[in-house]
Amino acid sequence: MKPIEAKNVNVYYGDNHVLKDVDITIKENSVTAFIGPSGCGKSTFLRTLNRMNDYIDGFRKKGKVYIDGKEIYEKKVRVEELRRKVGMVFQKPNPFPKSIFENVAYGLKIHGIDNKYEINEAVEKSLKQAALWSEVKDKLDKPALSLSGGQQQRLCIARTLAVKPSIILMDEPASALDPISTAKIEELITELKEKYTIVIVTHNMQQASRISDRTAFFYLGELVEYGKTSEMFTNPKEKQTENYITGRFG
Amino acid sequence: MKPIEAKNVNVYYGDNHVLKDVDITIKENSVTAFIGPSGCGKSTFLRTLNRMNDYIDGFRKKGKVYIDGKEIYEKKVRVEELRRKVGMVFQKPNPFPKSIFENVAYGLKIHGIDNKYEINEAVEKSLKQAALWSEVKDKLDKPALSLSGGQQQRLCIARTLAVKPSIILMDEPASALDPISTAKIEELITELKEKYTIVIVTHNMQQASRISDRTAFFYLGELVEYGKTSEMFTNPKEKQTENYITGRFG
Amino acid sequence: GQKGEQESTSGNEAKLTGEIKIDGSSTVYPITEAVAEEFRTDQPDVKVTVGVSGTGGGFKKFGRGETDINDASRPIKEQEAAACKENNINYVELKVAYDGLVVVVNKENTWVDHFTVEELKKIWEPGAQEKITTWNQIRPNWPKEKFNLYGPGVASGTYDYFTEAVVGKSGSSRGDYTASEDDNVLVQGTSGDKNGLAFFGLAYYEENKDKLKLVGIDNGKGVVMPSVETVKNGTYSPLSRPVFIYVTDVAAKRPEVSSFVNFYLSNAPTLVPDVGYIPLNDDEYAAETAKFTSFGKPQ
Amino acid sequence: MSNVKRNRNIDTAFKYVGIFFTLFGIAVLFVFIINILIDGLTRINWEFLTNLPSRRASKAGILTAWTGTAWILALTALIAIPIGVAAGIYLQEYGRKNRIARIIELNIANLAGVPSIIYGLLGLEIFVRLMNLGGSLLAGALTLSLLILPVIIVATREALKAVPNSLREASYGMGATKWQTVWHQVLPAASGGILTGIILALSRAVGETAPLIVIGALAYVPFVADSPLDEFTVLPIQIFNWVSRPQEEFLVNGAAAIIILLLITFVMNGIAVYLRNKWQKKISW
Amino acid sequence: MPAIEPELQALKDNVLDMLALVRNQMIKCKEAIHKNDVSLAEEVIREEKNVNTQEIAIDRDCENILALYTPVATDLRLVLATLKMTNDLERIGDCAKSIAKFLEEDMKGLPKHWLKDFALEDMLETLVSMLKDMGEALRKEDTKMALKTAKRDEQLNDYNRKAYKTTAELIKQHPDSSKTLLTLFSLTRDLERAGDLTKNIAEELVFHIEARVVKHKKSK
Amino acid sequence: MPAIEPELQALKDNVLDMLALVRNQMIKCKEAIHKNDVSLAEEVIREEKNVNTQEIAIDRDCENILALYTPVATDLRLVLATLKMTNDLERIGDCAKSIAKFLEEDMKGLPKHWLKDFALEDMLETLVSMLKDMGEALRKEDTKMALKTAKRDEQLNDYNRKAYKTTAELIKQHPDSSKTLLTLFSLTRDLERAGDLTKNIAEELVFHIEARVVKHKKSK
Amino acid sequence: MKRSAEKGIEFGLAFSGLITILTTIGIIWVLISESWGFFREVPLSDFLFDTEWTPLFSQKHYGILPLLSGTFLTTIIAIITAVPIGIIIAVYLSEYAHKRFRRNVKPLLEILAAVPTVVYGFFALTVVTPFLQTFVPGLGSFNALSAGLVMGIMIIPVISSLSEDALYAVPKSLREASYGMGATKFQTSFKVVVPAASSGILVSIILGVARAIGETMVVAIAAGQQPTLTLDPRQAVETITAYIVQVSLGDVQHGSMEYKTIFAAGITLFIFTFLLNNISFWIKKKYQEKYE
Ligand SMILES: Nc1ncnc2c1ncn2[C@@H]1O[C@H](COP(=O)(O)OP(=O)(O)OP(=O)(O)O)[C@@H](O)[C@H]1O
Ligand SMILES: Nc1ncnc2c1ncn2[C@@H]1O[C@H](COP(=O)(O)OP(=O)(O)OP(=O)(O)O)[C@@H](O)[C@H]1O
Ligand SMILES: [Mg+2]
Ligand SMILES: [Mg+2]
Ligand SMILES: O=P([O-])([O-])[O-]
Repeated sequence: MKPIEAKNVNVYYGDNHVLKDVDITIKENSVTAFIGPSGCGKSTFLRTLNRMNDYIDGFRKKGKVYIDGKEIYEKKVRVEELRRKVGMVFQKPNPFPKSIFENVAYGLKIHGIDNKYEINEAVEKSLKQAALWSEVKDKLDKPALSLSGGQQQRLCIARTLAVKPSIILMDEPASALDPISTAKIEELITELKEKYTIVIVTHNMQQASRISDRTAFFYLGELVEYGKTSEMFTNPKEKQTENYITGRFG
Repeated sequence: MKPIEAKNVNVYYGDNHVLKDVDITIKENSVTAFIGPSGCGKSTFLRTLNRMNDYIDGFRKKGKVYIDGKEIYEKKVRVEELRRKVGMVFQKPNPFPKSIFENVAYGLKIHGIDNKYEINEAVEKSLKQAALWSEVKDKLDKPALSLSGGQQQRLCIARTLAVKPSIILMDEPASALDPISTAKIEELITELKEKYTIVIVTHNMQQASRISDRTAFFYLGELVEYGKTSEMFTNPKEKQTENYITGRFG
Repeated sequence: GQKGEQESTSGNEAKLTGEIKIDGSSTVYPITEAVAEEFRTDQPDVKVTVGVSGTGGGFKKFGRGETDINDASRPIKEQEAAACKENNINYVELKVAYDGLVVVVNKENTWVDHFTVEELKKIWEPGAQEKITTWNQIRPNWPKEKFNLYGPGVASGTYDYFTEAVVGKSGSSRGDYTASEDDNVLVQGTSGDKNGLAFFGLAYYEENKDKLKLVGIDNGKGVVMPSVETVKNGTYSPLSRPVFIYVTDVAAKRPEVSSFVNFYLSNAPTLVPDVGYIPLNDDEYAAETAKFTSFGKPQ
Repeated sequence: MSNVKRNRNIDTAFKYVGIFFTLFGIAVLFVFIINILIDGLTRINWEFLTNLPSRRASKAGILTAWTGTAWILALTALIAIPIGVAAGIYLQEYGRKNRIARIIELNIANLAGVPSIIYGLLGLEIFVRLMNLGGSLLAGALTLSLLILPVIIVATREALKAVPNSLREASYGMGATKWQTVWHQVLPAASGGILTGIILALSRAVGETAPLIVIGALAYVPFVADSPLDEFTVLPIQIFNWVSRPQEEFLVNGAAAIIILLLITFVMNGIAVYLRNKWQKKISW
Repeated sequence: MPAIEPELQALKDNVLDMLALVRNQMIKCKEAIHKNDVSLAEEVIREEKNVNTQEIAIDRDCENILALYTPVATDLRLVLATLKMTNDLERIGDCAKSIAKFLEEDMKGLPKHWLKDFALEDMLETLVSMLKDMGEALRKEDTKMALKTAKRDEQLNDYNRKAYKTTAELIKQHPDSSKTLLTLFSLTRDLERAGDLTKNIAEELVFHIEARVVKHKKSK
Repeated sequence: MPAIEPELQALKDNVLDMLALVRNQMIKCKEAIHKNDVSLAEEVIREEKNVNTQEIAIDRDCENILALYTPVATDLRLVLATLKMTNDLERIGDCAKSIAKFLEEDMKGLPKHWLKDFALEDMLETLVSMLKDMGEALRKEDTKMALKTAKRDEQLNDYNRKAYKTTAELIKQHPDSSKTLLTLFSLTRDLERAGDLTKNIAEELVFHIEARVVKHKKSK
Repeated sequence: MKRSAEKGIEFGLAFSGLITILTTIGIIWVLISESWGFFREVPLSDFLFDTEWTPLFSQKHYGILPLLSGTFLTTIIAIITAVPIGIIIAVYLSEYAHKRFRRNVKPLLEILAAVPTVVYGFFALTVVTPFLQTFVPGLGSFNALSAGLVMGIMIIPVISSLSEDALYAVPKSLREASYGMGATKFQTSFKVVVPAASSGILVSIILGVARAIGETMVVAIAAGQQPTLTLDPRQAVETITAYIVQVSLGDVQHGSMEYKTIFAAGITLFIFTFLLNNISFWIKKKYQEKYE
């Protein structure tokens, strides 16, 4: 199965040609890391995969993006359904200013689930999956903002899991966290990949190397190299990749 | 010479005992890195060195801090003079919303220098020292905020250099930057240590290992280990340090 | 829309209900308010409301049939009458009281004892603007100091009346005087200004006697000081004016309205002085009552 | 170095200047309040609050005035809040950054600067005449609603602007629609700011006199309104009426009524301050 | 638990496996001599490939860990020690192969007592037991035991020293078989060297655990 | 320029230095034979310490670079290759020491032609020139040249093969000097092995530059 | 289904936004329809350049200049009073004062803005004017100075509160940067924080100006209602708003020429505030481009 397949994707912001002919197929139940210098289009491409760019002024796209074999930019596609299936976790932990419980339950309520029992079940399960349950089970009604940064980020992941996505996109999910929280998130990602397809943007090459199975290196809007992480970091094929990962650049 | 010497420093925020009996002597013309988990007191100790904590409610300090052999918390010490001597660079680039030139000239003007020629000279020199001159020399009157993040951070360093400090404190100066900008800042720090004593707080252990001569590991407000960086990262003396740098923690 | 209901069509003793809408002059307001208040003890179920849109504002509503009674500090004007006609509104004008205008100066002013109407005209006429500015231009033996004039706003009925009476044409006066719609403000102004000279309603003087010096008017028949008596008997002229209420024919046919108007006229002799105005003579009130009664009769 | 010393002296000097002016502001406030209290406090008692207007100052009360004010407040809130907040939401969350949005924005800024009396004239033409509401509570509330609409819209927009975009993205990212996002996340997060704005706007409405006189609010109303179509008076009109009477006792009544009006304003401002503090404390992104 | 932990564990296991493999080779050589069974020697030759493959695999693992997990301190020393150990083990494996080759080619025509004279079996016995104990020491990360085991290479040195004499005498007696004898002589040298290499492994373990470089200490 | 760059450069320089040092040892051995000068051999023995020190220093540098600079890809391979190269070089150094020791002890009493018979000087000559070319190849990072140079170890193998015959014959002729002769025999084996180690260096270079593992390829 | 609901909601919201446009149209319509008649009779040149405004007198002049000058004069005085004091208070509260002091004082000051303006009017007339008369020669009982000053006091909280918000919102990092270089609080406040918050401060000033321009009761009570073309603050003046109240609450016949003048004045005021708003809009935009 190919959960994500992009064909010849070009993205423009106004006149700014941000992604150029990106072709990529992402494997199921694996962690794929996007790396590359700032502004190379990593986030843009990630957000193209669940149409989070739709609201940005001047956004235009050419080419095709298939999720589970279906073109997601087709008219009839319901973007809300798509985003439910393709969850997203952001750079800075952004819990809703509500209780911990409400944060996780939000997605369910939004999608019309209002059976209390069902919601309780799902909240607990998601929090367990996100390895947060033991830390918060006694204070589910406390405000989410009272959690530490790392816990907040795991809460955001739990929140995403609650709506049962099959793909999770993460845009630098640990860059605002300290090393210990980062380690926890990385561990979590490694665990989650058994059930989910995970795509992660990271500025931290060590992180990419640690947690990902495959790495995609973007440069100036182009997908320069894409392959197994272990190969990429021991023997990249492209000179540009090598220069980037060894810190020789520009 | 011992540019910085702390003796038995204890710091409290209200009832919160944040630093416990910290004893450290920092060498001249070297880079000293402070590492440790979030909340262990790195920033607090750094800010104790140029009395930036003075404005924080509930801040109390015991013990002595000597800069160039003088106790800096004595009544007669002029804190403005101290801070001029002990410059500071912050986590997020924080240029003033003024022109590039004004940013660097600010410190000089503040300290009563108004000879135009002198200011021009100093601005150019500082920007050159901060390895930014070639990038900005044609647009000194452009707003500083139009620079990229990495350039902004180098501008902040230039701004600090302009008032001729002998010590530069940096609190995670590259944590908001992408790898390429980070590399530039690190290179700059390595160059600057020939003339300045540099103390840097960092969450990034690779960074500490790359650029510092000595490393201090803080944990729960205590200075657990302090020594040569190369020793610390190959053969730390304390188990806690080893656990922290190898990612085994908590 | 009038909601007046007639539960009983005959008998004075009958409990009346319904609503009477009154609007108009702020000068007349205290009188109408007093009447309405007293009327309530008689007919507690009649809702009488009184507004203060000013005579002009009141007539505008009156002319559209939005109100039953309009308080007026001057007679209706041609345009306003035309508007009433256009909307098929017939009305009756009822004089209800007199309002005296007083001319006052500062307490420290030792020289002014009285003004002749001519002198007032000389001070206030449009031509005086920027020419007549010092006391000695009025009477040579008065000091050669600049005087400061205070008066009601040019949009007020009081101002209209004063200019008409003194200068001869309504709204015709010099422009360089200080105006305020609030007579208390004028009191304040004059009492704080040694060279101040003001005119406003008698009631305001009555309340501030200790702060101001009243000036008598010589209208050719000797100096007359304004007082209830002199106004009432017409000797204090030309600076006293009648104030009115106007009632529409439609409203007058409603028992609660006719009952109210009659109550108004019959209680005016006691209530008018109570709120600081000067009542008409009893005869005059009788005449007004008669005028209203005959108006109420179907033609 | 003398330079450092000079800078320090300037610093200290400014501190005292700052304290002086701040205290000056407070002093003026106290002068007002004390002045008013001295004039009016003796007049305030239960009867004053429950009596109908009267020609006798000592018997006159403000029952109809304060109930009218309460009515107006409630109706204005009912009308202005939904419309104002909705318009704010539209402009901030839905409106694309195009010319029309800019025109609306500029238009709102302009409306905020239009003198209230002109709103009175507008209300007179539209609500009293055109819609045939007469000088009713509803007409007054509608007029005041238009008057404070710009304030509410601007406050709403500012509060919405302060909600970080990350919150919206988080919601969209979970498959929420735009309205779900606005309703469940953005609005609650901005509610403190919006409420503050609303209350400040309403407390402005409470003090308005001129536009209500223009649309025909009455001075003498001897009954408490029981429907929005009833006629009414409000505290400011009562005050305005009393202070322009010649009799000293009415001036005292006026002062007493001002105390009541100030009290209402204080309470509302207090609520606003409370909400703002709570909001600032709770939301620290 | 950091992500590197299982990787390091696997690395350790692989080294122990490789050590076991090499030891097995030596045991087979010993058995071949003991049972005079050429087929066992052939097996050893065939299996030598595995040792090499193992070495390359472990080296690759080390490289990956270094590239992907940025180990420091003890973790880093483990990887470095592993790199050296596999090198050592591979060379010990080579030694086993040399012996096996010799046995395959020459054992049949060989006077029985020659092997005895060169004490080949005893040397192998010693080496095998050293390797066994060294494996134990590695598993337990017991540096004392490792160093104690390493000391036993003296025994091998002794055997080797004796071999000079044996070789000279036998060549005198059997000048035609001088080539075979010289090969046997070489083998004892190889075995002695294998002992050295085993000692090296102990030194690497000390380096990993105690961050102490003991190598060359004695030789200075 | 990343901070690691000067470190890597220093590492390369140090390896070249170490190679030069080892080569020098070999040259001195050769000269000692050529000039019949024991003092040169003594020098070699004295200097052997330096080689060991150099090895430990470079290993430590590698460890530091790995711990402090987290090299990846080609940088990492350079460090790994360096680790192996120093190991090889140290062993080559050991070989030089063995030769020097022998010369120191036995050269005086030795019949001149024996050294000729064992072609020690020629072997040393070959090895020195191989080391020289290998140094060049390393400096230029020229893998072709390195592999070509490595091929020359065949020559050393040939000499070693001949040594069997020579040893057997000479022992027959001079049974009393059998120990000396066996030692000479061992030295040729050591030199042959030094050739192998030089070849290994070439393989490490290939690994560093081309990320290709050539080791054990041939042997499979 | 879900989609149509979304569309419906969006439409409803848009409609609410439209109401503001309708309001403006309504205002413009009322203003224009009533002032139409006025401008048919009074040539625009008279309106703009005649130096007298006496539409209620028998000798009628329709020059708006005196009203404009009155508005201008009182506003300027108010601004001159309020801006420095407001900003000083804002800086003091945001940069110097203790958190608790700030928390308590700010709402207190805001109450100043909530006091009914009638009260201010009487305050100006009965307290400020007599006080000023003791040392300002030639000061009338009604004057622009006193009204302007009191209006200034009234808008101090508008400026101080909004400016303080803007100052407070300046990131702490900027202050730390300045302190870190050895700057004093004063230097930091005025060289870094105030410039950084300048757009917010500017907005507060503009709101203050708008409030001053639109303010009615204070000027109606304390400035006198005498349209004089003067810039002498000791004189009595009349502002546009004061004139509008004067006429619309007075006894003028509706539909008459006199009545129409208030719409002519109103439209002038409207255009005035419109221009002011546009200028502030423009300034804000320019600032944003420069620093964000
Ligand atoms: N909303 C936007 N409007 C216009 N241009 C944009 C927008 N967002 C991003 N860009 C531009 O698109 C390019 C790619 O941006 P993107 O955020 O995808 O980069 P990135 O690789 O994620 O960088 P970073 O590592 O800094 O997050 C950049 O040049 C950026 O300036
Ligand atoms: N202004 C403050 N008031 C009260 N407590 C504070 C304040 N600043 C920091 N602390 C507390 O002091 C402790 C040390 O904080 P500090 O910022 O020095 O940690 P740090 O090591 O720099 O952490 P980080 O890596 O997250 O920056 C923490 O427990 C923190 O909660
Ligand atoms: Mg990005
Ligand atoms: Mg910190
Ligand atoms: O309100 P007046 O019409 O009497 O001025």
